[in-house]
Amino acid sequence: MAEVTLRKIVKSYGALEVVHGIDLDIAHNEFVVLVGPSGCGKSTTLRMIAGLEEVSGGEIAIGGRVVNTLPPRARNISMVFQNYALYPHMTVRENLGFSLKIAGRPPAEIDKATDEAAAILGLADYMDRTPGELSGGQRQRVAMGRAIVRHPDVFLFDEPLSNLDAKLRTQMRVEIKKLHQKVKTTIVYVTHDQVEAMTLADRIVIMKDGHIVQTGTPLEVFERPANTFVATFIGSPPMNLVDGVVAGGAVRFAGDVSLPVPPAFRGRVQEGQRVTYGFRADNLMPAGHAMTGIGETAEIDLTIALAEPLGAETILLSELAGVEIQGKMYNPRPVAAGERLSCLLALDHAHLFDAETGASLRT
Amino acid sequence: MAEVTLRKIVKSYGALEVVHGIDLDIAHNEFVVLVGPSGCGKSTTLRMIAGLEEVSGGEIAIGGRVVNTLPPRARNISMVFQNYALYPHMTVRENLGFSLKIAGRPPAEIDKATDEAAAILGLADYMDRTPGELSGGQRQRVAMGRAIVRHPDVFLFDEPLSNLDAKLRTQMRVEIKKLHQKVKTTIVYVTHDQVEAMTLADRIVIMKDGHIVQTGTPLEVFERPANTFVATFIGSPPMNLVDGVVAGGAVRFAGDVSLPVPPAFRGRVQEGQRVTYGFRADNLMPAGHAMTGIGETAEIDLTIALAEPLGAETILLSELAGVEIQGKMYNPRPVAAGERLSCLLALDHAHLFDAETGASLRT
Amino acid sequence: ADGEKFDGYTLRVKLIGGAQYEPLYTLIPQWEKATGAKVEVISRKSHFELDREMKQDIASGNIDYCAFSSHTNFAPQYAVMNQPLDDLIAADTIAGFAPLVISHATVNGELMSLPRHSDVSNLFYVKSLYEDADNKARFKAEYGYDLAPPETWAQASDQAVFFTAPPNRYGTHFAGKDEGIAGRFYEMLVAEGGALFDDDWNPTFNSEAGVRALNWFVDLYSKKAVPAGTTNYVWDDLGLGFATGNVAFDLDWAGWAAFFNGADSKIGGNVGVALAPKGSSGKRTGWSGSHSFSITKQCDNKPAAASFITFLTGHDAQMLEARTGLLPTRVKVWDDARAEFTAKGDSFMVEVFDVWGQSMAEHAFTPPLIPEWGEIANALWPKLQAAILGDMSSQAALDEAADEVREVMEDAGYL
Amino acid sequence: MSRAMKDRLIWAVTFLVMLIICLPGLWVVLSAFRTNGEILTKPAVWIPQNLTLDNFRAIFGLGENVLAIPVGSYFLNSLVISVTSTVLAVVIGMSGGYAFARHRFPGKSGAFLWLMLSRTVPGIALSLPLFILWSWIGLIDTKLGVIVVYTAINVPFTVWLTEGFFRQVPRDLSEAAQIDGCTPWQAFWKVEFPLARSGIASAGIFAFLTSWNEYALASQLTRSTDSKTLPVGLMDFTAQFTIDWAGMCAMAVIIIIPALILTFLVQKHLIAGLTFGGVKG
Amino acid sequence: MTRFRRYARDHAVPLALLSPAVLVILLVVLLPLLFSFYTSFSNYRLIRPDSLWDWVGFRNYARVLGDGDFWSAFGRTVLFLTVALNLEMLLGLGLALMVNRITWGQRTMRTIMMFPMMFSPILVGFQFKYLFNDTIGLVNNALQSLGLASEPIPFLVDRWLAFAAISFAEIWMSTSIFAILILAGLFAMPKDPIEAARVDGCSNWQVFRHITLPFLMPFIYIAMTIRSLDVARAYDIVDVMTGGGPAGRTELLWTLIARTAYDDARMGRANAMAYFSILLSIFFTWFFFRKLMAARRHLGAF
Ligand SMILES: Nc1ncnc2c1ncn2[C@@H]1O[C@H](COP(=O)(O)OP(=O)(O)OP(=O)(O)O)[C@@H](O)[C@H]1O
Ligand SMILES: Nc1ncnc2c1ncn2[C@@H]1O[C@H](COP(=O)(O)OP(=O)(O)OP(=O)(O)O)[C@@H](O)[C@H]1O
Ligand SMILES: [Mg+2]
Ligand SMILES: [Mg+2]
Repeated sequence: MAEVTLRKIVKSYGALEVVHGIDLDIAHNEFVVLVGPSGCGKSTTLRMIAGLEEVSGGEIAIGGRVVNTLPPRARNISMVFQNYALYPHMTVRENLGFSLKIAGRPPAEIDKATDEAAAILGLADYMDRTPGELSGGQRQRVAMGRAIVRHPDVFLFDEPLSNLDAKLRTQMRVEIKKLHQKVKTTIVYVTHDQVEAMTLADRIVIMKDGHIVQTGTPLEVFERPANTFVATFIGSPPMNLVDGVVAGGAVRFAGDVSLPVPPAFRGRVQEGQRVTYGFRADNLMPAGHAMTGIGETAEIDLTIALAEPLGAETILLSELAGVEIQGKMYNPRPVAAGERLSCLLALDHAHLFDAETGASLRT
Repeated sequence: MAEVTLRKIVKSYGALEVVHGIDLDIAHNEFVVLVGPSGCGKSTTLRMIAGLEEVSGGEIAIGGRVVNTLPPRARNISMVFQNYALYPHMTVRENLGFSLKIAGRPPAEIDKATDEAAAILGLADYMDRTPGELSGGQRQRVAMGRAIVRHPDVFLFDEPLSNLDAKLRTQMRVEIKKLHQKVKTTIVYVTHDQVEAMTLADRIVIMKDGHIVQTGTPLEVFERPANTFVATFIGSPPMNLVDGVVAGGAVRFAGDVSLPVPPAFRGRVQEGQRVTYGFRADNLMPAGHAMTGIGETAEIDLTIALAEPLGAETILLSELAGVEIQGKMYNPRPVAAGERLSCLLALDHAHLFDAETGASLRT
Repeated sequence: ADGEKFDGYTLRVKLIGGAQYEPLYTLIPQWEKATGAKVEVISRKSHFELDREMKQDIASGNIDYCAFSSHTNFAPQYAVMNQPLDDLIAADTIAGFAPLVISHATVNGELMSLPRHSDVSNLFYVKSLYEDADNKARFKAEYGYDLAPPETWAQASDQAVFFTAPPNRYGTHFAGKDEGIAGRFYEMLVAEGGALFDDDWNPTFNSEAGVRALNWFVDLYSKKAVPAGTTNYVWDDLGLGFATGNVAFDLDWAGWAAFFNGADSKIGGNVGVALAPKGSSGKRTGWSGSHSFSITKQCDNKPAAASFITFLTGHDAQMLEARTGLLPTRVKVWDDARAEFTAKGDSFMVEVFDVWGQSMAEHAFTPPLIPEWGEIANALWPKLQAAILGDMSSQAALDEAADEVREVMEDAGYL
Repeated sequence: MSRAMKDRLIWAVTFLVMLIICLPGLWVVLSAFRTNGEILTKPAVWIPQNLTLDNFRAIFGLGENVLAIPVGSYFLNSLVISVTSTVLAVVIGMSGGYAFARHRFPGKSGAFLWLMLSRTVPGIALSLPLFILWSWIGLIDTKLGVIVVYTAINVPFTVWLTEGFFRQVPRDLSEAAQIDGCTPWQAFWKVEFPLARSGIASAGIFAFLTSWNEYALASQLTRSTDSKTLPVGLMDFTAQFTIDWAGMCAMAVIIIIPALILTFLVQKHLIAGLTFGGVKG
Repeated sequence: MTRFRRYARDHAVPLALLSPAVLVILLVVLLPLLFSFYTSFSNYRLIRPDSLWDWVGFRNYARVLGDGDFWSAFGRTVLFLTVALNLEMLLGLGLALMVNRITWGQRTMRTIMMFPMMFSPILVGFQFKYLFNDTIGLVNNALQSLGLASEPIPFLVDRWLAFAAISFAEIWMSTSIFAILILAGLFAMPKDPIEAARVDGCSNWQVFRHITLPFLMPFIYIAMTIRSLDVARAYDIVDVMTGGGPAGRTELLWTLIARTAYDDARMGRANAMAYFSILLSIFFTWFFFRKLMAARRHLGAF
């Protein structure tokens, strides 16, 4: 049993506080993904759980035992470091097998485990090279491999796939998922990749400036962002946000445009309230390129400023009430800049936030 | 004028050849994106262009001048290193301004340029820290900043955004695009991010095992992959590939399933030819969740093995003729594993490849 | 002492080491056989090294040995540990030694050591230079007297200047640092009629005689009749330099004689010897001392130690050393060695023994036998050098040295 | 100029410089095979007329009428003393250097400075008190006594030197090792030690050569063949009135060769780029 | 006391790691130092053990303070340290950089480079004493054979030549120490920043100036500190070559102290001098230590 509990964890570097008392309960065998802008304290949090960084305040418990003063080795964790931290003087094979060797496992077992990990990671051809002779992605895979050869109580992954190509990353994602199901460990995973976060997480924790902003299942945070920060942070391209004022069941924007209050928010807003209207690019599509069965829609005419074709879909950049917004054209056709398109907004997926605080008006 | 020309460039480490004679002409002011699986030789190629790695064979010319033996400083390039390579003994400000200082620019100009870059990269708060006191993403931004403060002939970017969050990455992408338009330089850019590759590139170069496999505009390589490797490498999730035999205008797969020969390939295949049928997840969707206007379709009944919700869409995993395939459900609803769905395949976007060589049968 | 037995006793000794000294020790097994004792040499070093070691031993009270090599000039320093020998050594044994040498080994009326061999300096010269007719004629023309090995230091000075032809030849050279120059100055001082101290231990060497003595060196140096580096030379440099034939005459000890006249020397067969010249007072220079053996006060078997040092300074032992050119301290050995050289037809060595024998018997004198001799020498020589190099006048140099020496004597309680 | 050409040129220049540096030393080595009369003479004999092994014979007592210098025991003493004190100094130094490089504790820079200052004491101020102290506890004229002293004089700088090198090893590597289950000791031994080995090797070389060549203290603390070291033995050639320079040179060769061999062996651990590829950023 | 105990508990590991170093230094340096400190206030003379109790207060210090010879030796020692250390550092740096460039046969070249380190200081003393001898010395012989000099040059006598000669001997012996320490520092250097600098437009010199040198500075300062203390070894060289002479022209503190202590056997006074020389060393050490700390701070977390 390895639940991980953080209680009012604070971390300061000298006078500079970078993590401001975060609370987090991670259940045994849960897969938690930590996301947040660069520099928000994700790595620091992982490193505190691992015991590499002294906790400036608060309490960390693993499996019910407070570990604040325990050395890393007593915590039985595996970690993939953001900067790899490979042993430069050892071959890939030795890097992979190091923890098992330290644990005193028999050579045959070590060989088996490293070969297995190498096969999963596509490293079999490089087993006798040292890290200096590997490409960036190969190094990252070694770092990954080093973590997965063991059977720890907790896995800590710090952006373990950032330097891999999409295909390999997909494969690795599947492998991690499998690993999680097989060995039933608790995993804390930092990533900037939305797909990774969405597909892997049991629960996503969104951090900002050393605070936790929202915790929830992937769908929760995607569909019910707690505030505009989460709304723009989760999902790509970020949610379009336009400020307006509630006026007669609709939200009126500058330039005399208005959109209906989304169904989920009806009755939760008052006339004259200043709100931020949010909707995702996925839910704004040119009529005729829209999906079927998207429920209640509103129609807006937009002038396309720029079309970015991505292959299966094209991102359309336009402008609403002076704010740049993005829409998506599925099954795309070429669009010229300046073209005027009539678009549909799927209102079921639109949001309202308090214009001041940015908090969602859903609850 | 800074066109970059590679002529039969070979790179060996001792007996091991890792780049096998690649030819590439990059026009002045062109934005070329290099993609390929981890370890295929992208960084090595960049490093040879930069002059950091000796060329084992062939010729590199920049602006028409052969530079094989020129030191890096004589090549007037900027580079973002995959591993950052920051100056650990300098503050962020000094790191950013170093190249200008070396070039003997006046302090006022240096300050202006570094402040500008810092603002773009969101580093203004960290100017007086040393790299050791930065988070991973902050370091990467410093590496990026160091490259963009200069006005070199050629920019070389080696996965410059891999450690940034999606939002920042989008911003940075826009900044890079702007930079490219503003200073009119030649850019060679390595990335694993499909969106980056698609949105930034004038031309994508796909490498594999030290060879160039295909070169073309983003749409070209997405819509007309030269072979199965490119087909699976570009686009996420990778293109589904199923082997079959041409039989009477259709391709027959194991298990007695068949699909029509896609329109673009009719007349290009012979009865009994062994082919690989390819189509993307984007183009296989449950009827009722399909987009409008997708042209000729074929219908297949699939048993869903797993549904991966991503927010605005859900990836469906299924199986065709013993091969795992993926489809996409737009505007998703919950799907249970084992559910049987009738799906539509957009035939305009399906491909046929030679089953032996993997080469596209389009030409 | 003959016939005594010390079966099973191990005698611990400290001996001077070095190529000239070690052949003697090949005799030790004979003594061991004769007495049944064992000898354990716990230290074997050059004398300066040994001297430091002794001082440390005294300082730490760590004296766990019985006999040690000493030197008559150094011996007063070891008073704390040095066993007077008068009761340990038979009078007839002592009588076998040259009286002057024994008197040098006597401090405050007590015999502190048995001398092993002595040293005193006389003149070696390159014969061919003195016999060359052309040289003779030119010298006579210039100086008005015949060219012959110098009788006085004034003549020596003339000849040194005369023979100088740098860079290939210099008139002479001298040991220019450490005790070397201090001792040379001291013997010149005596030869000029001066003295280091008056009867109350006040330094008096900054007298006129002292200035004259010092000026002899200063003149030679300023006339470049000696190599410029002579101020750094010590004994080995002198020997090597003379053997290369670069120097016309050399005041040196007898230990070099065989080497100078031998095959390794450029002037082999061409070396003449003469008594050290006289100073203006008519006295010859004769700074002397003897290597010797002593017994410690802490010794647990003084008879054995006495037997041992008697053996090492016995007739046979001294004959062995004399054959290599070292000057014996026993009267009889002088004659026997001389006879042996004569028999072998080595007339050069015979001449050496005659000359050095005479100077040991008639002209040798020691520096003051007080423990402070080392300090006095150290106070002196940098100042002597300063005068020689022209950094200050002879008088000023001697005055400064006298002040320092006075301080030394005050601290030591003489004044 | 092609790169290969340039490399070769640099090589040649370096070699030339090295040769010039070595000249005075080579003169000593050459002198070991010549006679005193031929080395120090005027006019100089530039081309050696007859090379001879007599000097070596004399050292080993094969000549006539010379007592052998106990080179064998000097050599053994030197070896035992130098190797032991080097190992001790390096181990103690590493432990201290590691503490300074990796641990934070109040008074650290004070301790660091204090350690350095201990080296400021000139040998002279030490040698006599040390001698007295040593003779009280019976360490005079023992190898152990010399070993302890050499260890102490080498420790301060092995501390500073290894400290400098441990700093160059990215902290993340030992962290990774601890995550991998290492005790701090294992992390040190398996990861940081191998990566700092250039520095440790150079500290070792330096400590070894210092001990191997030390004369001033050894000449006081050693007395007999039980403990006398080679440099002290070198003084056996200086007698009261003569110096056998050729013999000394021969002895010098005997001293130099083992040192050269040992250094050559140890310095293979001076390796460039040990930490390359370990961490990114 | 409890504060001390808490300190010890909180920092048990570093304290334990440091303790062997502290212990051995305590035994070999501190204890003797206390003794010699005491004797500097006595008229202690080696050959009169009872003079240890002959307390003379500050007489030794007063005399040393008023001793012109001492102060000129003091000044010369400072000059010697400055000249020798700086030259050794520069030459050592040059050698290290040169050897670092070499790829083929580097190990052999390194061994050759360390050749002078194999020479015991007394041997070096004799070696240069003979090389620089004015009549039969090799250097003079060579100069005369080549016709570059007609008169023998008194290398060990002339005021400045003698100083140059002892400096030369010291530099010859010790440059390779710097070289090897700096070389090891070069080896420990990360190569990424160098590549970045080259791309940033640095010439080889600029790479050296802005990247390599800042990295090496801590190592250089460590080497300087070590050496500034260690040049006391030059005692052996100087003692053999000139014995501090002639006329005190090459007198350094160490030769003066040693002669006072052993030849004069005036330990008390020698120790008083020694404490002045300790002050000098402390100054040098502190100076380099400050530099080292500054360089470290500059390297930041590295
Ligand atoms: N010093 C070296 N010795 C031997 N092989 C090397 C060395 N450096 C790189 N390689 C190999 O060369 C190949 C190309 O490396 P390169 O760094 O160019 O890959 P890459 O395309 O940049 O990969 P990634 O996306 O993982 O960064 C890799 O297979 C790598 O293992
Ligand atoms: N040694 C240090 N001294 C001062 N500040 C530091 C230090 N290390 C990290 N920081 C700061 O702490 C904050 C959190 O860093 P952390 O590495 O946890 O960020 P992160 O969330 O992992 O970011 P990224 O996604 O960029 O890796 C950052 O703003 C960083 O600048
Ligand atoms: Mg991080
Ligand atoms: Mg790469």
